[in-house]
Amino acid sequence: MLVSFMLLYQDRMTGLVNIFALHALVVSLSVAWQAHIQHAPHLYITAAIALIVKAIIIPIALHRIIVQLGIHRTIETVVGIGQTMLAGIGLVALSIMVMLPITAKAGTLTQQDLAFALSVLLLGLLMMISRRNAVSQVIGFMSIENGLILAATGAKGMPLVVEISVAFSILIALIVIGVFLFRIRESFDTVDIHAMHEYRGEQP
Amino acid sequence: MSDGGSFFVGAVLIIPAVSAGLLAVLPDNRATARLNTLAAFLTFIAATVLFRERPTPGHFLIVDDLNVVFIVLSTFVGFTTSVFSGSYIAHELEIGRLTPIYLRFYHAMYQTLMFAMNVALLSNNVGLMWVAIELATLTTVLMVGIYRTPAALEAAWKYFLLGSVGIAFALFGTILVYLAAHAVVGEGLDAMTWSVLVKRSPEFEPALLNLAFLFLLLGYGTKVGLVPLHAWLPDAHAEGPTPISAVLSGLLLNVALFAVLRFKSVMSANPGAFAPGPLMVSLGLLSVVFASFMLYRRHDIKRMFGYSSIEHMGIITFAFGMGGPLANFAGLLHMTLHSLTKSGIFFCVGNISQVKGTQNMRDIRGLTVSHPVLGWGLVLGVAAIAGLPPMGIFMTEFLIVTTTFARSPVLAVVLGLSLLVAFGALLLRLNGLAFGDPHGSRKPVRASSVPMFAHFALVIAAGIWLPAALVAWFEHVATLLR
Amino acid sequence: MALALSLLVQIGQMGLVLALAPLFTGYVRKVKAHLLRRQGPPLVQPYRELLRLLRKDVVLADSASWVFRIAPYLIFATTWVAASLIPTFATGLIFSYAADMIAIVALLGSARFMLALAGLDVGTSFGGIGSSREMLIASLAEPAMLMVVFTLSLLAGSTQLSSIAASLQASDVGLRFSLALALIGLIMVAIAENSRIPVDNPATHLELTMVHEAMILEYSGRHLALIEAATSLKLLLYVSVIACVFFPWGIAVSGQGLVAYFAGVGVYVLKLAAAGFLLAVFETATAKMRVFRVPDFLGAALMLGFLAALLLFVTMAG
Amino acid sequence: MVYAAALCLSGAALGIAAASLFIGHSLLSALTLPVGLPWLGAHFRLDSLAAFFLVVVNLGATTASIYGIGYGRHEETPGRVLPFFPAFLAAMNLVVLADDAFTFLFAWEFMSLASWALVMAHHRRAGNAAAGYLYLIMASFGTLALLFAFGLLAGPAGGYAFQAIRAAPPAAGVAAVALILALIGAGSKAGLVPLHVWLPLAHPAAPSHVSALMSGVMTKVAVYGVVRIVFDLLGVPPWWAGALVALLGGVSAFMGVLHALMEHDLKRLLAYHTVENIGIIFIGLGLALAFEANGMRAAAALALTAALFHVFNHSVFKSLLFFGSGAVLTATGERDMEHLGGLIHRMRFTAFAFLIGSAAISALPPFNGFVSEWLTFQAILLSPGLPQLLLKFLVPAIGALLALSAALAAACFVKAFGVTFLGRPRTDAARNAAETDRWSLATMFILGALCLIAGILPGYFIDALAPVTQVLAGAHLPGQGQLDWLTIVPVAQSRSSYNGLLLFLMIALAAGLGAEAIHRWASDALRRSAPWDCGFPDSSPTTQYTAGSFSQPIRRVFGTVVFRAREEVRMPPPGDLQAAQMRVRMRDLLWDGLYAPVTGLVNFVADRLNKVQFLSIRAYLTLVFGALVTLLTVLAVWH
Repeated sequence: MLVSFMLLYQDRMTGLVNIFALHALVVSLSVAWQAHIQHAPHLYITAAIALIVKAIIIPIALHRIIVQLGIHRTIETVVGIGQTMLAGIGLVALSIMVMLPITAKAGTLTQQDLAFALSVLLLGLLMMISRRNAVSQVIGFMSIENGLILAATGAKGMPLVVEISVAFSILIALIVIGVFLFRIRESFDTVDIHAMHEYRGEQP
Repeated sequence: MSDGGSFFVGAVLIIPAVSAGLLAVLPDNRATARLNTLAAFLTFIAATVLFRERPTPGHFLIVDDLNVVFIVLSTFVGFTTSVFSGSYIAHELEIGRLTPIYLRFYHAMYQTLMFAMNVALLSNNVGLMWVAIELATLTTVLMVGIYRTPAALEAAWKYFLLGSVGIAFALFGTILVYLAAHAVVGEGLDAMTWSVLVKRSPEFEPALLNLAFLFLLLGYGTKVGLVPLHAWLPDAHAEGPTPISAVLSGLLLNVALFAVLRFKSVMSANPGAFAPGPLMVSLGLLSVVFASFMLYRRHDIKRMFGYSSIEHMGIITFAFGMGGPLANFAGLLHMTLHSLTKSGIFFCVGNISQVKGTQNMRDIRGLTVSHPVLGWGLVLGVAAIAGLPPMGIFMTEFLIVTTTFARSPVLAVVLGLSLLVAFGALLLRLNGLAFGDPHGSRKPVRASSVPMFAHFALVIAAGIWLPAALVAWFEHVATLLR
Repeated sequence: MALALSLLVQIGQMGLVLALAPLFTGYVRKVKAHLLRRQGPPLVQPYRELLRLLRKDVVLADSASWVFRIAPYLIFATTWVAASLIPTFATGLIFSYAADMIAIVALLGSARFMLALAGLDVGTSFGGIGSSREMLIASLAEPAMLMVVFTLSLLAGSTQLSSIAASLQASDVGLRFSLALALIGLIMVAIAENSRIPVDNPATHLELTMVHEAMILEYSGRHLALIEAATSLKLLLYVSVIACVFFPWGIAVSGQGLVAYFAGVGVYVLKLAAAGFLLAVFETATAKMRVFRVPDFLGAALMLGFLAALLLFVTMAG
Repeated sequence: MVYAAALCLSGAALGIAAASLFIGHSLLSALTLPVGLPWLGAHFRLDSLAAFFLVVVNLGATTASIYGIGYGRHEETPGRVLPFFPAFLAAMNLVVLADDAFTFLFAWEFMSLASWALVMAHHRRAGNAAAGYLYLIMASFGTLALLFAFGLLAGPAGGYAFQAIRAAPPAAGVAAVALILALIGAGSKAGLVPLHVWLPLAHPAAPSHVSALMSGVMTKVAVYGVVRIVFDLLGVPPWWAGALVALLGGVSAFMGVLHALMEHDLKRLLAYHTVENIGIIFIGLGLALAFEANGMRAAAALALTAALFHVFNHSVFKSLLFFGSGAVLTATGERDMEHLGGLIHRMRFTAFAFLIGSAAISALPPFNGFVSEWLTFQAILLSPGLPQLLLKFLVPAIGALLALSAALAAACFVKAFGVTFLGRPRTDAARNAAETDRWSLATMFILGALCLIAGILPGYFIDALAPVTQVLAGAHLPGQGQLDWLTIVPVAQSRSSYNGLLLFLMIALAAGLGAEAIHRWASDALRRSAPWDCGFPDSSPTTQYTAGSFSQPIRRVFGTVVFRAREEVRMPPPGDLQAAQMRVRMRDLLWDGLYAPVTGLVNFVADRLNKVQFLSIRAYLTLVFGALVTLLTVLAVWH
């Protein structure tokens, strides 16, 4: 979760990607930890997937894309870092508040995990809306997925379906995003989403 | 009989999958169009059989009263749309908006979409359903962006981002549901199986269910196109190929709503959890009001009907939110009729925009003079979508408004007035489009108008006479949804 | 036998009004002349005029249609019928139930309808002026008249002139405020309807002021004679309505025998004389008003009638 | 030929309806078809009320079909008329026959749709599309109101069958709301002020025989809706309902005729008169409600008879007049009276029929219009018996309005007939007009004869209405048919009586006498010459009085207040030869006050919301995010 705060804090593209790699690493570690205490071997696979895909492949791919697009400049955030941080803290508080009443049956561990997962998810979303750059939005989306993984592994003995789906979704997501970035670049030579708005369907 | 049923279930799923693969590799585009139609037709046949043959529900697949209607409906619309898209796409090739390679891609994606939706409808497993819906989303994203114009890309990108956020929410909700279930049911697949979930839901932890439903409603609601999650829908309808707009409005929205319904039944089975009704009612009403006002300033004909889809999804959500046998019945019927009508309208609109070479309503005038078939088709469609008799939507809106007014007048008045506002906008446009002195190109229509009129004929028939079997079916489901 | 007798009485009534009408007109003229220190035409002058007109032949405008030609007959007939349905000297005539007061008003309305059409028929500007102003006057006078009818019928519990006269004769009603209002209103209406001063001047052809004369400008010969007869009938009609409703004394009740009838006739003639005198005095005393002041005049009449009716409505118990 | 088929069918329906009306007990007591709402089915029932309105509907339908056989030949786009004409007729019949809420509204809205299609038949003429738009919107608005009303009456369980609604009469408050909703819904279709604005635009836009149907028949179907709901389904009404209905009626009558006077488009003038006559009908209905609420059954029966009889009469002469205007339209291609004139010389038969219609609608004896208005007056004169003070004040005012509008109607039709048919032709179109075809003439003469018959033999018609009032008001007028000389005596011989037959005979006799005497003793020589016109030289037809100048005095008296009519005259300086100009500006305060704000509001909101279409993706994501956060907070607080 701290890492995702770091994500919010980070304002350099390359740095952002690296932090994201770190983020993914942390997630995979926690998943592995879950696997250990739940004695659920298949979770190791998940951890592995997370590690390989998110912590290694995607960051590299993103680096390549960044280099391709030649955007090393700092990301102009929409709202200042400070407010973003505050909002993030508020979100965490909210997620914990929401999760509080669910102590009854599910184990406390799960509860904390869920709280974390939810807050990571919200932070990712916050990041998506507080950045104006396609790549950073992609990263925000990724961190949302991380939060999901956290939640999924937090859930005891959830069948493999979910991991498959998660991984699968992320793969597809990456492909599509790649395709899009590629196309977007051939359409306009920037991935700045603002550039698209002249092309809106109907201007009044 | 069960194995026979499962055979047909298999058919419903496998035919699209296989044909998707085939279509991806086959080069000749004439043949592929035909193959596409054929596959859709076979799927439809197989689906109709499911009315009789029911397989025993497994862990992954199930055929019950609720989804069989949707299966048949979606396969039917899929079939008619494929018929329409044959001629439509051919024309697109001629004018060079599409290249053969993209065409191949298009057909493959079409069948993949069919496959995904059928899986989503048939799945007895929340996870599987989620996967299927995501698959459907991604395929439609690719199809929306297929023209590669900046506008199309932008629409697709918007669709993709919002869609995947929604999907993420939905997944989170699904996990929460599992968490709620596995404490009771125990670990393993059972905790994700519909039939089990509905049965055991009274024992679930209410708080978890609440949270879960919230995420699921937002997640799948994005797909349904409920305000304020709707932003992707109008542009996706406007920029994608018209058959895809038809499928989107006619089917994908339904599928997403179907998912919401499933969870609603789980939800309302649990006494501790809050009633999902008010939430759905408010979202639905918001969508209706918003969309009906948004209709006024539209110039792109397809985008306008996209907004009208938002409006009608709002109506349906509203109806299900109100609950009660009559409202549920009306909701189901409205869902069916709306997908028939709206896809029919999109067939018509597709032909119009091809004939006129534009989607801008300012440049389309006097269709009933220049192209009587299209013009009167459009008049019929708008009358149907606006809920004028003898078209069936009149019946559903009659039921919804009257029952609601008896229960909570304010809601009914808001709903009714915004329906009137929406009708005002549609009729205003229709006056310009269909009547007055013709304007623009008068080249004859080549695409067949059979699918369009087939849909409208069905809608009219439904308005006048509903087969007793279907009614019994709907009523059963309506009570089942409670 | 009784039927035959009452039929006879009815016919006598018709003959009477037809005979008296021109005489009454002549009488009014005579009195006016005297008031103006003039000799004035003899009483029978109107008869002479009628006969002269009847002997002359008709000059018909080229653009006139059949409406123009049948209008005089219809106007004459409706007015005559309306006049003959009013209990002048006896109530409860055999046909009196054929039309109550509302119907009589409407009958006069039909006559006016035809007259206005005739005015428009030839297609001259004067005819247009005439009919337009006539319909304006009528559109206010008729409601006023109906309001008066309301008042009377509420008092008498009937719209039937005979019953009204009878019940007012029985005079259990006494003198009522609303009755007075109704009387004034009715008189104003009568003046307007008969195009007398101050609303209109029957003796002028000064185009800007004339209403009635403008409509019949194109008429000549027998047509004109019929219309003149109808006009005088109408005047007589209104006067006798006022007489029989507000001064119902001495009206014979049907079946009282010939003596009573003749007495009734005598009283009736006396009433006419008095009324004609008053009318003449009034006309010589006042001046013609502008056409666009007429609405105010008639609006006042309408208000009076409405007030009278309203008073009754409110005061009468269920 | 479509019209022939329509003719046969509607004629048959007419026969059936008339039969079941006169036999008294209905031929089709109850019929349920397995269509419409699945578990309900479509209920149909033909009671005396339905039978009466069925007679009205199918009389109009039959005549319109005959007329259409001739008139249809002049139709430039028959393809846009023929398919919808039978549908329209069928829909109107279904509305009258329906016996459950769904079937009723289904047919009701279908009627609107079909007639809208017919209004749009000449969609290329300027303004017609707008007229159709306004029409369908207002119609749907009315249907919406009726939806609410029936929603209230049926309850959440959905007891839509009229039988069920009758079985469980609603509580007083519910009934009041339902009554107002029904008034809005059906009133907007009938053209009741202030919901009338669509009517004078839509009715003239349709082909003339359809205009006749819409004005003469469809509005009656709307009246049927009111009667059915208010008298039949709602149980005993509150007395203020009577006041409300009667007041609306009076205002409609007055406003309608004033609008008509200001109008010089022939068909639109007729349409405004529809508003007027609907007002008269509603006055009768309102009085009936008031009487019924106070238990004065006989009086209620009288008022109801007056209203229903006027329904019949208006459908007859309004159809006649629209047919006449259609004949003029086909002969000259003109609807504007200012371009007509002198048609009586070229189209004498049409002119004759139109004259009869004008006399009838102006409530002149011995025609039918007078009888029903006379009955209404009689009902008004019974109303001092009403205990409520408000009614005591209101009813005479309404009576005054009624009298006023009757007189103004006469003025208006002097204008309509005089300017259109009399005088000298103002344009070549009018100069070269030719008499219309036989079918049309036949139709017009049939209707004209009906006007006269219903005027001189009203007793039979009133007796035919007895079962209807018996059902609705629980009483009926004493039988009239067997009274000597066919007098009609609504209450008592001493109170009031009217005998159209006798009047007619006496007038005929008197006229005959006069003519005979003149023929016998006076000269019947006749010379043609130029009009004298006070010795002015023969001037051009343009110097005739026009419709505008005819109604100028009345406009000055009433219009300045009601329409804010302003005249401005620009006189050229003396010696200057250019023509003086006069312009009249009128504003419809109702439109400005009621409709303009609504449209303005809708546009305003649409503009504001439209900005949402043009946000950036991030903004949309923010929307989603906001929705999520709000819901989460709600949830958190909810615990």
